[in-house]
Amino acid sequence: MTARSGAVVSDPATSSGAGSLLDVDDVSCVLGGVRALSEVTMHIAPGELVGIIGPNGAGKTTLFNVVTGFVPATTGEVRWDGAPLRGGKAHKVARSGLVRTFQNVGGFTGLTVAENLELATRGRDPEAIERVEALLHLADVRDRSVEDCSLATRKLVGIAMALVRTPRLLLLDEPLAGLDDTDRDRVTSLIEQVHDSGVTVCMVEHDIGRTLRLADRMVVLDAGRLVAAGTPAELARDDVLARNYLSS
Amino acid sequence: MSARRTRHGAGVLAVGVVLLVLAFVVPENRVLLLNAFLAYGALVVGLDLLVGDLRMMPAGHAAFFGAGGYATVLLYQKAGLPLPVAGVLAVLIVGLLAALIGLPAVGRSAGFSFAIITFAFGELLIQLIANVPGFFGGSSGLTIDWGVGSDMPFDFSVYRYFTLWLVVVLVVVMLVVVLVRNSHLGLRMKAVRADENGTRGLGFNPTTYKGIAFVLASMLAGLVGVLWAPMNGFISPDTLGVNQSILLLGMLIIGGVGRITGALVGVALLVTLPALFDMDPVLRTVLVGGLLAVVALLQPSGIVGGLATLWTRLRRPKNPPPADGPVDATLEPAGAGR
Amino acid sequence: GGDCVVKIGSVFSTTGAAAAFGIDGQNSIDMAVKDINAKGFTVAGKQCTFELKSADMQSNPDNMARNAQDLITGFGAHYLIGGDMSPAIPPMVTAAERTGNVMALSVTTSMQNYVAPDKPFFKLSASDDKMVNNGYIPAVTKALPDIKRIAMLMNNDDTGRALADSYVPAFAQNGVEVTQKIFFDPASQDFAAVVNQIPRGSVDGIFIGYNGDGRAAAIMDAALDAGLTKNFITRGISALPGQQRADKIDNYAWLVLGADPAFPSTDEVRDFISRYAAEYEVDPAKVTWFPFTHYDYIAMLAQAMEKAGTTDDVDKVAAALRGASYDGVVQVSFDPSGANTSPMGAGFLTPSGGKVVTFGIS
Amino acid sequence: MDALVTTILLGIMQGGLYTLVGLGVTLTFGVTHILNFAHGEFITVGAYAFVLFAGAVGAGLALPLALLVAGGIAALLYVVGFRRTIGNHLQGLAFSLGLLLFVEAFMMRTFTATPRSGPRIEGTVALIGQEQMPVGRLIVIGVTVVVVVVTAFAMRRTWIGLALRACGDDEFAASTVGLPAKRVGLYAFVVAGVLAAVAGVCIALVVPITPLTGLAFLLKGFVVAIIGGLGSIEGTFVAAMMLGLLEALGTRYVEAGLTNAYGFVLMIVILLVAPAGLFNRRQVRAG
Amino acid sequence: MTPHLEVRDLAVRYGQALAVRGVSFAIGRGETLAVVGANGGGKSSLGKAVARLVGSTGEVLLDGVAVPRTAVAAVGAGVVYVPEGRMVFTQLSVADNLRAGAFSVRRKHDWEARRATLYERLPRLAERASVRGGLLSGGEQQLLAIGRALMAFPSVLVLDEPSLGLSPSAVVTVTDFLREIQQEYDMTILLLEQNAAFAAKLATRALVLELGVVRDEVEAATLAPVEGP
Ligand SMILES: Nc1ncnc2c1ncn2[C@@H]1O[C@H](COP(=O)(O)OP(=O)(O)OP(=O)(O)O)[C@@H](O)[C@H]1O
Ligand SMILES: Nc1ncnc2c1ncn2[C@@H]1O[C@H](COP(=O)(O)OP(=O)(O)OP(=O)(O)O)[C@@H](O)[C@H]1O
Ligand SMILES: [Mg+2]
Ligand SMILES: [Mg+2]
Repeated sequence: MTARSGAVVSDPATSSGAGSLLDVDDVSCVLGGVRALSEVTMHIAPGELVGIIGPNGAGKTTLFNVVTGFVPATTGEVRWDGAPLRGGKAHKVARSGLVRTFQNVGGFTGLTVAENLELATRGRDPEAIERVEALLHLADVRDRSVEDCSLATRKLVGIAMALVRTPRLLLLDEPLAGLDDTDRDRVTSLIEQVHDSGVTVCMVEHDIGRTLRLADRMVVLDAGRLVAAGTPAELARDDVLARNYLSS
Repeated sequence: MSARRTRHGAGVLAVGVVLLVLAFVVPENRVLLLNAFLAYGALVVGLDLLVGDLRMMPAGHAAFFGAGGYATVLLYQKAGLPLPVAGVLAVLIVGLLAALIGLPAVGRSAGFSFAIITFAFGELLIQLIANVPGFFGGSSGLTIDWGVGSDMPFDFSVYRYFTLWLVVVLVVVMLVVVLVRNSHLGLRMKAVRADENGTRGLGFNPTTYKGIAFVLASMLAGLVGVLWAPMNGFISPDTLGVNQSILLLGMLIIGGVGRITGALVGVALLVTLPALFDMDPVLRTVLVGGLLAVVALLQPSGIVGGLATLWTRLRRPKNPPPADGPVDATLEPAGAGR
Repeated sequence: GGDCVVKIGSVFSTTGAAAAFGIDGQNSIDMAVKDINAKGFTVAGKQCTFELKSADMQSNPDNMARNAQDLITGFGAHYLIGGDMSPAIPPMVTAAERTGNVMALSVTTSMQNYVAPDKPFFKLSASDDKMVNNGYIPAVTKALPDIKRIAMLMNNDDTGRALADSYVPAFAQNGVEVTQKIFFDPASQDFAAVVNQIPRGSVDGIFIGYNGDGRAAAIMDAALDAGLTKNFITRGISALPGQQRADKIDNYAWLVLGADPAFPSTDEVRDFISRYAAEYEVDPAKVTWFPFTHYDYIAMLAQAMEKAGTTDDVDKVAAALRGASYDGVVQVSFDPSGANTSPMGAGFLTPSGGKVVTFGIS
Repeated sequence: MDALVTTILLGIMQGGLYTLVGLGVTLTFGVTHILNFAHGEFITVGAYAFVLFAGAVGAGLALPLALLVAGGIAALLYVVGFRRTIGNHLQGLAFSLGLLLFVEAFMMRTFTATPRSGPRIEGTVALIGQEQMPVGRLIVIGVTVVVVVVTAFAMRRTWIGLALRACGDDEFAASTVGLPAKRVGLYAFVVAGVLAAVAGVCIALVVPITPLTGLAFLLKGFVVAIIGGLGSIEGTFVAAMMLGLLEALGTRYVEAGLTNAYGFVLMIVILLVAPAGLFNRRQVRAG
Repeated sequence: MTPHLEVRDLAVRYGQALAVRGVSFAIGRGETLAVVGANGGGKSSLGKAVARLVGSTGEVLLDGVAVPRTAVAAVGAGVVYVPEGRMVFTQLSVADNLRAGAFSVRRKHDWEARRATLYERLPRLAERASVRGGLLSGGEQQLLAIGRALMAFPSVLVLDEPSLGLSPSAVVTVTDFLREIQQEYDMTILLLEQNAAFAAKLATRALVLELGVVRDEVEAATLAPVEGP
C-alpha cells in the first residue's frame, strides 16, 4: 500500500498479527453522505503508543467512534482482541477495556468531580482516584460541580475518568486541546506514565510536537484516508509529509 | 456516601414510627385523610425516582398504580388467591407490564416522547378495560367485597386497618428511594441524566438504568395500588387516567423534586390540606392550579427546595460584598480552586 | 334548631363533564333541605332537621369512593344521595355496605342492580325495563307511526350495552326494527364518521341513548349533515337539542322523568321552576329534570322517617319507604319491593309543536 | 366500501385540525423546550371566543377577534410566566400543568360543562354516488391546508423561521449572534396560540364545544408531534393525516368504540419502528 | 484620540467567586490585543463580559460610548463574541448558521454578499453548506463559529480560544484568514488565548491574566517560543 504523498510508509501490517490488540481492516464509514473514512487499515499492538494526526475533518474522531462502537462501519471490519466488533454496543466495548475520552468537554454535569471519578471506577477503586487526582491536581476541586469548573478543568476530569478505569487500550481524543502549557505538560507526562505502566494508548492530537515526542508510531489521516504511518522519525524524514502535516 | 445513607435511612424509619403512632391516634373521621396522604405520598416519592434522579417525566404513572389495583382485585376475586399472594403477584405483573411498555419507550426517545408514550399506555389500558367489561368490569369498575364485617386487629375499622399497611408501604418506598439514591446506582442515574453518550463511553448502558428506574418506580406505584383498591373496595379505569398522573406530577413539583420531604410536602399541600379545610372543589382546583403555576415560577426547585436554599443562605456568615467595591482580599479568587 | 339532626351526604359532579346534571342535583337537594328545615319534621316526638353536606365527584367515579367514605365516616351521614353517572354507583354502594346502616339513593341506571327488598338502596327513577316496555316505547311508537326502522347509537360501555339489550326488543314488540346498533367511543366529540356507518335511506330515525345533551346535539348535527334522517328518539336527554334544531328536524322524542322544565304540566311545576331558577341563579331554559326528582325524594325521606319513628335505623326507614308514595312538585312512589313506580312521560317535538304525554309505571 | 370518499374527507379534516395543534406543540417545544400542557387551552379559548363573539358581532368579525384573544393570552402567559421557565424544563412543565388546572376550572365555572354550538355553515356538496359532504367541513379542510402551508413556508424561508430554529438549537449561541432568544420564544408562543385558535374556531364550526375540548385535541397534538418526529413540520403534517384518516376509517369500517385508541396504537407501533419519529432528522454525534 | 475599545475596572462574579477582578485596558482601532494566561484565569469570563453575555461591573466603552448592557444590543453596537468550544447551531445547516449570524444585519444584499465572501475564503465551509453544523468535525465547527460571527459585521471581534482543536494547517488557514479579514473590515480584535504561540501570530500586545487580575502587559512577539527544529 502506498500513500498518496508517496512518502516512506511502513506497512501497517507489520505490527498486525496474532498479538495485535486492535485491528482496523479496510474500514469505510459514510455519514450523512460524507465519506468520513475510506478504506482505513491499521493495527495496534499491545504496549504501543500510537499518535493519530491529520487536518480537521480528516476522520480521526470518526475512527474512534467506529472502533468504540458508537458508529457502525459501513464496510470493513474492526477486531478487538481478535474478536470482531459490531456497532451499537458502545457500553459493552467500553466495559471490555477499550476506554475513550471525548473530544468535547468531559465530566457529567450535576455531579462533583469526585463523584465523576467514583462513577468511572464503578466505586471500586478509591486509590486510583486519589492517585489520578494528585497527578492532575484535581484534589482541590474534587467537591465542585463540574459545570462550575473552567473548560480546562473539565477536560482534565474527562481524562482522569478514563485513566482511573485501568484501560487495556486507551483512546484519547485531543487530550491536550484547550489546555495551557503547564497542563499540557502534566497530561503528557501522565500519558507517558500510564503507557509505561503497560497500557496501550492511541491518541488523536493537533499538538504535533508533543505527540511526536510521545508516540512510538504515528498515523496520518487526511480526508478519510490513511496517508502515512510510521515512527516519528520516519515521518519527519519525508519532506512532503513533514511540510504538510508536521510543521506548526 | 454510606454515612448519608445511614442518616437518611434513620430519618425514614423515624418518620415511619411517627406515622405508625398516628395510625393509632387519629380520630375515625380523619383516617381516610391519613390513608390518602400515605398512598399519594408513596406514589409521589416513588415517582421522584424518575423525575428527580433521571428527569424522566411519565405522564402515565397512575396507570401502574391502577394496574396494581386491578391485578390484585382480579387475582383475589376471580382467581380466589389470598390477598397477600395476590398483592405480590400483582406487583410482579406491574413490573412486567412496565418492562414491556417501558423499555422500548425509555431506551431511545427524548424526555418529551417518554412522557407521551407513558401517557398513551395509560389511555390504552383504559380502553382495554372499557372494552372487556366482562372481565375488567368495564367503565363501571370492579368492586372488591373483602373486609365487610370481618374482625380487625385492635378493633380497627377496615380503613384504619389499611392505614397500618399503608404506613408500611410508604416506609418501604422511602427506603428503596433512599437506598437507590445513595448508592452507586444512583450516581449512574445522575450521570445518565447529564449525558447518555458519555455513560456509554464509561461502559454503562443508559437504557438499562432508565429501564431499572422505570420498572422500579412503576412497581412501587403498583404496590400502592395493591393496597388502595381493597381499601376503597372499588377500582375503576379513572384511577389510571391522565388527570391522576398530572396531579401526581404536580404534587411532586410543588413540593420539590429530588427530595423525599419535597414529595411529602407536595402531597400534604395538594391532597391533605384542601380536604382538611373542606375546600370547595372548584376553588380547590383553581387554587391548586394557581399555586402550582406560581410556585413553578417563583421557586422552580419547589417549596422544600426553596426552603433548603434559604437555610443554607442563612447559615452562611455574610453576603459577599458587591463586586464593584474594592476587591476583597478574603474572597476566594475563582481560579484558586485548582 | 331541633333536638334531632339527620345527616345527609350528597355526591354530585358540580365540575367536569357531568356537571350540567350534577349542579341541578345538588342545588335541588339543598333547596329541599332548606324548605323542610323551615318547618322541621317530627320523629318519635322529636323535632328534626336535616344537615346536608355536599361533595363534588368531579365527573370522575373514582372520587365517589373517597367522597362517600368521607361523608359516612367523616361527616357521619346515614343517608347518601347522588352519583350522577352509572359507574359511580358501585363505590357508593360499597362504602355504604361496608359501614352498614347507611342508605343510598340514586337516580342512575346502574342503581337498579342494588335494589332489593332487604337492602336500604333505592333507585329514584323507574327501572329501564319497565318504563321502556310499559310506557316510553309504546308512547313513542304510537305518536310517531311512520318510523319503522331505526339505528341505535350508544356509548360503548356497560350501561350503553345494557340499555341496548332492553330497548331493541321493546322496539321490536311495537313494530319498529332496529337495523343497526352502533357503540361509539364515549370520548368521541365528532360523530360524522360514526353516522357514516348508517347507509342513507336505510332508516326512518335515529335512537340516541343516554349521552348527555351535548353528545346528542353533536350526533344530531352529524346525522343532519349526512342527510340521514330528521327524526330523533332519545333517552336521558332533554328537550333542548331538539328545540335548538327545531327548524331542521321533523320529530324529536325524549323521555321525561317527573316533569319537563320546557313543558311544565302543572302550576306546581311552573312555580317550582321559577323559584328554583331564581334561588340558584340559573337560566330556567337550561334546567334539567334532576331537580324534580331529587327535591321530592328528600321530603319523602322525611315522611318515611316520621312513619318509621327513627332517623338512624336505616333498615326501618327503608321499610317505610317501600310501598310509599308522595305528592310533591311531581308524584313519586315505590312499590312494596322498593322498585320505583313514579309516573313518567314522553315529550314530543313535531312540526306542529311540542307536548308531553305522561304514563304510569306499574 | 360505501361512504369511502366522505370518510376519507372527514379523516383529512380531522388530520388538518391535528396538524394545527401538533404544529403549535412542536413549535413551542422546539424553540423553548417547554412541554406545554396548557397549549390545549388556547384551542378552548379560541373556540369559546369565536362562539361568544359570533353571537354578539357576527361570525365574520368573530374570527379575527378570537385569534386576537388567543394570541394575546398566549403572549401574556409567555411574558408573565413561560419566559422565566426557559432552561428548566421541569419548571415550564409544572407551570403549564398549573395553568391547565386553573384555566380548565375557570372555564368550567364560567361556561359550565354544557356543550355549546357555534355558528354553522349550512349546505352540503354532492360527491360521487350518493355521498355528500357538508360545506362547513370542506371549508375547514381548506383553512387548515392554507394555514399549514403558510406556516411551513414561513419556517423554512423567513427570518422569523430561522430565528425560531436557531433559538431552539442553542440559546447561548443565539445570544452571541444578537438574537433575543426570549423574544423569539414570544413569537413561538403567539404563533402557536394563533394556530391553536384557528383549530378552535374550526372545531366550533363543526361540533359542539365544551371546556374540555382543548385538552382532548392537545393529547392528539402531542401524539402527532411525536409520531412526526419532534420539530419537523412535514412530519407533524404526515402524522396528523395518518392519525385523522386512521380514526375516520377505523371508526367507520372497523369499530366505532375504539376511536381514541387508534392514535395510541399508531404511536406505539411507529415508535417501535422509528424511535425518533417519522421525520426526525435531529442527530447528535458522539465525540 | 479615544481608543476603539476601552475596558475600565471590569469585574465578573459567579456567586461567591470573582472570576475577573478589576481589569482595565484599551485597544486602538484595527489593533489586536491578546489576553493570555493559564486555564481558569478568567479569559472567557472577561470576553463574555465585554460582549455583555455575563453580568459585570465596571465600564466597557466603544469609541468612548458605553456598550449597551444586553448581549443583543451589544451585537447591534458591533461587539461580537465567538464562543469557546464551537457553539455552532447543531441542527441548522452551515448556510443557515451563517445566515443566523446576520440577524442584526438589516439588508439582505449586505449579508448575502458577506456570506459569499466567506465561502470564497473558506472553501471548506462552502463544500459543507448544506450539512448540519453539528455534524461537522471539530475544526470545521470552529471555522463556522468564526464565520458566523463575521456575518454580524462586527467592529470588535472577541475571539475565545479560536485555536482550540485546530490542526496545524488549519491554524495557518485561520491566522491568515483573520489577518486578511481584519484588514479588510478594519476590525478590532480581542483575542482570548492560552496558546501563546498562536496569540503571538495575531496580536501586537498581550495581557497576562492570572486568577482574574492582569499580571503583566507584554509585546506579543515575546510570547512566541523559540521555533523548534
Ligand atoms: N454523524 C455524522 N454525519 C455526517 N457527517 C459526519 C458525521 N460525523 C462526522 N462527519 C463528517 O465526517 C468528517 C470527519 O469528521 P471527524 O470528526 O472524524 O474529523 P476529525 O478528524 O476528528 O476532525 P477534528 O480534528 O476537526 O476534530 C467531517 O467532515 C464531518 O463533517
Ligand atoms: N458559570 C460559572 N459559574 C461558576 N464559576 C464559573 C462559571 N464560569 C466560570 N467559572 C469560574 O471562573 C473562573 C474563570 O473561568 P473562565 O472560563 O473565565 O477561565 P478561562 O481563562 O477562560 O479558562 P479556560 O482557558 O479554561 O477556558 C474559573 O475558575 C471557573 O471555574
Ligand atoms: Mg475530532
Ligand atoms: Mg475559556
